[in-house]
Amino acid sequence: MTTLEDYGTYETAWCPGCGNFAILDAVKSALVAAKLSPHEALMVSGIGQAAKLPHYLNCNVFNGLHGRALPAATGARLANPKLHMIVESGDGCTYGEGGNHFLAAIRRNPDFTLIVHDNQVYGLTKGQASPTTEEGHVTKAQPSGVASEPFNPVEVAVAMRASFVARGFSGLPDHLSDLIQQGMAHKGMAIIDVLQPCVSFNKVNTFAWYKSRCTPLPDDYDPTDWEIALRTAAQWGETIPVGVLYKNDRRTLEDHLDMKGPLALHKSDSAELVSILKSYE
Amino acid sequence: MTTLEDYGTYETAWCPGCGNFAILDAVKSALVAAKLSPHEALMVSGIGQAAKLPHYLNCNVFNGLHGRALPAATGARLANPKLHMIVESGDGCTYGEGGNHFLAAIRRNPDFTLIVHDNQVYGLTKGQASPTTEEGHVTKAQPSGVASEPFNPVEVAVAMRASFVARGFSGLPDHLSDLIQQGMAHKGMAIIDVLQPCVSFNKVNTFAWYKSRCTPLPDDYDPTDWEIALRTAAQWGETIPVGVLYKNDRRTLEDHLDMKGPLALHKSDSAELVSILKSYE
Amino acid sequence: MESLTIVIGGEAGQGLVTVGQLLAKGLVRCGYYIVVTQGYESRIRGGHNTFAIRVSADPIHAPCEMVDVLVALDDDTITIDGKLLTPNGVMIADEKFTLPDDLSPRGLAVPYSKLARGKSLNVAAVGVAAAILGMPQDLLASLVTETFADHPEAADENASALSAAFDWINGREAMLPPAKEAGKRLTMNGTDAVALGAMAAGVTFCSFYPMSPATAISLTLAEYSTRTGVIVEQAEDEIAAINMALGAAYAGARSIVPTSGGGFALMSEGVSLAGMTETPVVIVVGQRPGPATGLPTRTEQADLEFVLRAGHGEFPRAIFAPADIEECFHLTRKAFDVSLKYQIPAFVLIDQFLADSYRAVEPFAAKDLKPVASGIGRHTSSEPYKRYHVTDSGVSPRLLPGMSENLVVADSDEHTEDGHITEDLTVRKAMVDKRLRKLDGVCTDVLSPTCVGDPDPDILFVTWGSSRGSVEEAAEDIRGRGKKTAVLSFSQVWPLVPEQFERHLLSAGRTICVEGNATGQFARLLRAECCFDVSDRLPRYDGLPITPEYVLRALKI
Amino acid sequence: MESLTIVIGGEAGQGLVTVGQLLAKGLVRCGYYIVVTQGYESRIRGGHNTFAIRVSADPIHAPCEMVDVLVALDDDTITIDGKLLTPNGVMIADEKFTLPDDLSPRGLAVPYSKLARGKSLNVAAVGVAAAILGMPQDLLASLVTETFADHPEAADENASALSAAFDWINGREAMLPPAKEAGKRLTMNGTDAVALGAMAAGVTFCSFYPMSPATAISLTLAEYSTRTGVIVEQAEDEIAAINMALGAAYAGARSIVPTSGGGFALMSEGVSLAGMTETPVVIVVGQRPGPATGLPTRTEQADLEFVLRAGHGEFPRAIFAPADIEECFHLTRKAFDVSLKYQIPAFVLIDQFLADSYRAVEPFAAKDLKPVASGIGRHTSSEPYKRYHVTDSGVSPRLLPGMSENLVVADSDEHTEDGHITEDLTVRKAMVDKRLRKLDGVCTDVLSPTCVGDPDPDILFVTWGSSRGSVEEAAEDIRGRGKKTAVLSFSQVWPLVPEQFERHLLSAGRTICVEGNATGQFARLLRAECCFDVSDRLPRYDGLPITPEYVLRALKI
Ligand SMILES: Cc1ncc(C[n+]2csc(CCOP(=O)(O)OP(=O)(O)O)c2C)c(N)n1
Ligand SMILES: Cc1ncc(C[n+]2csc(CCOP(=O)(O)OP(=O)(O)O)c2C)c(N)n1
Ligand code: SF4
Ligand code: SF4
Ligand SMILES: [Mg+2]
Ligand SMILES: [Mg+2]
Repeated sequence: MTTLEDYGTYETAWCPGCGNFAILDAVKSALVAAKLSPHEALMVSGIGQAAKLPHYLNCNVFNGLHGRALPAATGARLANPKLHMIVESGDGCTYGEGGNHFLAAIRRNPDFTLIVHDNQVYGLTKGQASPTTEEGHVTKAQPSGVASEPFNPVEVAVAMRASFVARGFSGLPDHLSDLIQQGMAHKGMAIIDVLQPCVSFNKVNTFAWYKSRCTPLPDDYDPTDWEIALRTAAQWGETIPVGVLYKNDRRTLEDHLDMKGPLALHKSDSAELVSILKSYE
Repeated sequence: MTTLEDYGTYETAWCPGCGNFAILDAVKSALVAAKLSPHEALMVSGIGQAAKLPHYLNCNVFNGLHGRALPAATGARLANPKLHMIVESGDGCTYGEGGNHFLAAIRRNPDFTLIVHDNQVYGLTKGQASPTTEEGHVTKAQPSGVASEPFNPVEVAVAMRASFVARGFSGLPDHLSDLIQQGMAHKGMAIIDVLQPCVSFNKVNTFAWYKSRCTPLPDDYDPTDWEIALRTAAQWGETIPVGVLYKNDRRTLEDHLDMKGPLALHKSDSAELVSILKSYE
Repeated sequence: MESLTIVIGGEAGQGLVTVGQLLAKGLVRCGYYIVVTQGYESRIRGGHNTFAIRVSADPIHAPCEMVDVLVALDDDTITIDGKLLTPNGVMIADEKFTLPDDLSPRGLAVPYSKLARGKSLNVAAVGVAAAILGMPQDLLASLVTETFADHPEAADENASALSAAFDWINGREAMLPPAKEAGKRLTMNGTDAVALGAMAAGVTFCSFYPMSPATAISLTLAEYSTRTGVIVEQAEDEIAAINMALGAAYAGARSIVPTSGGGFALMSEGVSLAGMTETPVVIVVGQRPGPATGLPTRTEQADLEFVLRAGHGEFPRAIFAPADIEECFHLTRKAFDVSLKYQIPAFVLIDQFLADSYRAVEPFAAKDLKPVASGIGRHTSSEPYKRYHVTDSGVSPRLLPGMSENLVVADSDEHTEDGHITEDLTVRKAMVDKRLRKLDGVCTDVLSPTCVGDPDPDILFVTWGSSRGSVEEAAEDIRGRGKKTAVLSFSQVWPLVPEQFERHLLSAGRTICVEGNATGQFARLLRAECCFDVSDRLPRYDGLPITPEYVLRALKI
Repeated sequence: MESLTIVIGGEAGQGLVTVGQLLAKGLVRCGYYIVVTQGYESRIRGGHNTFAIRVSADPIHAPCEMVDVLVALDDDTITIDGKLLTPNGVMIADEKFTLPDDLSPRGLAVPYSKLARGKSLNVAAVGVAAAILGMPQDLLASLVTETFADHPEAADENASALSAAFDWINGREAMLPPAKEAGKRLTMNGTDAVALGAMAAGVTFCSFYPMSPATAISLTLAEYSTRTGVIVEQAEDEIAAINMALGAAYAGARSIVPTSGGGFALMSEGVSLAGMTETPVVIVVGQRPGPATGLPTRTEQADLEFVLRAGHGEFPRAIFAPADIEECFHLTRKAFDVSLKYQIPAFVLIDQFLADSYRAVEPFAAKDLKPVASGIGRHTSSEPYKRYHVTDSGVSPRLLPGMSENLVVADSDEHTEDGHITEDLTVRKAMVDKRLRKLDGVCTDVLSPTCVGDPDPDILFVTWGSSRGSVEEAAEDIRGRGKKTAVLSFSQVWPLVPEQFERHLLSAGRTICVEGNATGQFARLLRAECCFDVSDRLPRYDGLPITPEYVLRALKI
């Protein structure tokens, strides 16, 4: 049996009070709940404070480039469909530098879980606006306030009919762990945008700010109704709904490719090559 | 007075029968209708068959890199808010290589018109799938059919509350020219996705295919109703609505920055520099 | 050696390549050697395209600029390529075109409307050319049947056009000398050979974004994907392509990423990631003239220095530059080998000329090729596995995630031996040293440049990649005129091991570096690596391949 | 020259930089010279950070590894940096920490809880240090008032902490000799100076994506944007940043793009676009150790070759590598000048050490600086304007779109003189030649390397960029021991003009290239450009800057 201890405890480079700690705990408890041993799990991340998470638990890790967690994860997924994969990164990494991959991954629908630590700010580089930072928010890089409208990732994901779209909050750890478990159990890409206070750089969207707004969806919420899901995903104000906003059972990338197992075990067949070469005669 | 002749006539590198010709005509007639002289207009494009368009009329041109028309255009916009700008490129260029810029440009809302020649295929590189190619479509690069779900640009644009979202068809040239005129008159980014047959590489979405489906929106359609717009933008089947799907009057990037005129005319003030340097004493 | 050049010219969209391939394959099946040069524009229809086949009964390795048989499918071809017709050359054109007056009796005005129906005009043109060359009709007939096997109607039309063409020519003396042996060779171009070389190396993953002239490599891999099991994924952009390839390689795939200069530029950061995470990957760069979009369908050898230095920071890499189609196959395979053995990015640098150049290729003994080593180790010690264990060779035992109980941690930050992010500067230095130490191993594996020709030559030509054939032919020509010449030719351009070739440089009277770029990139690399300054440079950068004639003209010979 | 080094050590988030800047500025105002070295980790809180100020009454240009005054804000500092304390060095720490036994009487256990309230502990620590250094209390008091002007409460707390600290020390002999003249110098670091240099050049557009250590350049430009009129736009990624900058420059802006290696990698294609469209742009690359994410907050000089070769195809560029803060200012300004004059991309290559290194800087005569030329021409002829008119110099008259009736057509494809896409291969060659010809002009404008020291030296050190100060100090030290030394130092690293410096290389007994990378990139460049092979290399690549001690240790002196 897998226990929390199997996933270890590490010193982190995060600030005391940061929402990342709760996300780490939720991830670990979800892995344990899924009865996965560390070596069965692969975590892929980009660069940022959030993206350091995979270093703080026992598992396989591919900690790649800023913004590029999703393509690296897609490659790993295609190379070994047996791995249980979680992709972990920040809002800047995933929706800023990595925006194009976010769109492409939704369209491909690979079978992994994407957890975005959405602190509405670039944490590691000290507080510049991220795509989810609210309009008018003042930072050193945006001294007259952010000029762009914020990106609502769950709304775009629902609009694109991503196969699983959820929003969580690091201040609701059990709820979050449950979302991650559901995401991991889901066949296809599960997107979980996790609202997370950054105590060092986001003085607007604080723990209290999120806490007073984040409201779990009612039990009778139907995540399969696209129109309702879209309206719910668009909500961002005094109430911010958290929970599984939308899901469907689209084909996965793996289904399409009819994948058989790890590519590393693939035996290349020299007879096949000989016959292919013949067609060049 | 500006006439069509001012915009000239050039030999093109397009295939006979291609939808690009009609788009070129519509652009020229819209420029004439807007009473713009060639030197007042700047066309920015990326790389692809569509992106060659700016070479085929008299105007200022910045023909940049594949996928990068939007950032180059945003830069030019910020450098000279007096220019009347059209950004022109293909579906691959704009939604594939340039996907991240598409998202960012919608959020910024610069005041220019984006015309995407959407032939649902990579034309210039000989027929590979583009983001808008339909699932299952077979090409040499996708011999088992496209695995991803297609990207619906107008749906995403509406979901993100882009300030002007339209769909046109090269086979409805007057309608298209009118859309472009409306787009140019609109304050903010006007997105016009133009369905365009590619006679050489798209044997599915042919002229006849589009012709039988593309249906102008009814006169009483209200493009300011977001929910209706979203539902309309999502339509893609026996009927494909064309027209201005959605618009709003969000602030533009230029408003935000309170721009005064061409940066080239900006006189740098050495007294200001002296005083800034003083703060380092 | 005696040779003839057949040029088929016309507009894009006229089916030039199909008939060119047909003729090329026919010639190879007859037992001839060929070198194809394709010239085309960045458009799908119209413009002026050429498919040139140089053919000889003896081995040849270079294109030739003159035209002996011109198959003109449009008027432009008559005016443009007609100028290059040799005194005994023949021009074949539709009788409805006007052939130049001074051409008779070497102009053949063909009544295509009588010989061919529908779209078979092109095949009739091939038939006329084949007939005057002296190729056997039945060999061509069966090739036509094969080629159009999926379109029975077209096949019939084409078959009858072919025989009508042969009948129309009937009785003319063959222009080609007989081939020396029955043809057992393969007909393929550079992109085919790269793709096949990758298959021979056991490639299992290819991610790409379309870009001329590299796209065809991915398309060929895709064509055979169900048979070989390789996954071919078109990425949303080149950044995704390289990062997918690395993610896949980390998880156990053998990854290849074909692209061209502009696409490669977007991969620079990914190359650096491969260096840092020590993830094997093969990147094929199909060079075309730059900067920026440049001339998308033409050829150049100007991305050498960029490929060599691409990526921030320092890490080892290997760069192969195949000189011909055989090398496209073998060196792509070797690139996998080196990449997997040393856990580094390895590059195959080709160019549009080579990519598109069909040749007659000795069959590869596919069955006898030793399988490329996986580079995957085992972990037997009771200590926890460390992905970046510091070893003497710099190569750390590589395991795959999920394939054992061991955890595999790869990190783009500077990291400890177990792969975790570190700020320890002593570890940093040890890791830099470890990574760079791998270059020593790579050096022991370096392919020696070839040096052919006279010892102690008056002129030593130095060249690399696809220019070798032309330079060797030019050197032979000059030798024929009484000057001692030799050619030193590099098919692996990084790392360079001076001991392998310095003596050749030093023993030459004059050294001339011939390369397809303007600034002399390889000449500069030679200076940097062995402080040797060539006496002269002979650059080409107008978008066309280096030819023997080009070299001779430049030397005023 | 005599100097002292004060190190403030503690965790990230403890406000180290604020007090470090305070002390640094105070020292400069007193009339001292300083060299700051910042060491920090890639995290926001915790870890071990240092802010080291070397100070002297005479000009200094290099950091020093030993510590004379250690202000320990945490326990780690006592153990880690305490080791570097000189025999007469003083350690200042909270009395609640345990100072090492062997330290007395050089350990000052400060009762901070009595001296300071709230967050003013740091200022008390500065006060203690300032007092034992012998700095005037009133100068520091007014500095504290200025620094916390926006937070009156904090200002009060800090003011009283400062005076309590001075009182507590009261009467101790000053460690610093008196300054030689009243301080009129500015206190700024490399990123400040680059931003100010850009302002002096009339920068109007900056697009960037945050990346250490370059971010601060954009933040400084943003801070003053309403006063200078520069538009500062945070882009969605680095590709957008460079393409925005080019679009803006095409339309008449003076564009700057600050980034670091990994971000720059993503700009390679854009660099090539700048080359092809002949669009001026200044790119600042703040180097840090790679490959990939590497050590994000440390220093290195390992992106030289990458920056030099980045981008596919061939086109001219200029690369500046400022050696100090003054040069950060002047060479950024010059980069604009060269870029606008020749319509090429120009680079400013700095590194984390220099970016973060505060120094005392002679005030720039901002009023007297000649304005940087716009490079915008006029079109008077009646012929239609041609953006890429072929000229002898290669520089074509540049106009701006929309600013006249002339049409300005810029194209990433190979193009005709009027900017339109072409497939004409003769035009291609003419355009390559035209673009490359511009390098001749750039060469006439190249900044000569400096050579200081003895003529015909026994040892000639060769170095570039930010390492100059340390190498010159080490050379001077060696000279003091009776060996003839000199230092040849490059602040423009491309293009190189051998006539400017070859004689120095040839006149030296031994040449040692000192640079902050592992493989010897500048040494290789010297071989490539003038076939000169340095006798020895002295590399550093552990993330720390080259120091005089490092050089002396390596030479076993
Ligand atoms: C190509 C590239 N550009 C920029 C950076 C610098 N960088 C590192 S982390 C980061 C922002 C991280 O923000 P986010 O993803 O929101 O993560 P957070 O730190 O907020 O958790 C940036 C811009 C980088 N490492 N690589
Ligand atoms: C960085 C880069 N990658 C790839 C290419 C090759 N390329 C040129 S055009 C094109 C596709 C164009 O498709 P689209 O934008 O839909 O335009 P169309 O030709 O269909 O009008 C590609 C992939 C390129 N020029 N640059
Ligand atoms: S900077 Fe913000 S996100 Fe990063 S660790 Fe600190 S509190 Fe968390
Ligand atoms: S390839 Fe398609 S899109 Fe391009 S010109 Fe031809 S028909 Fe038009
Ligand atoms: Mg964030
Ligand atoms: Mg298209």
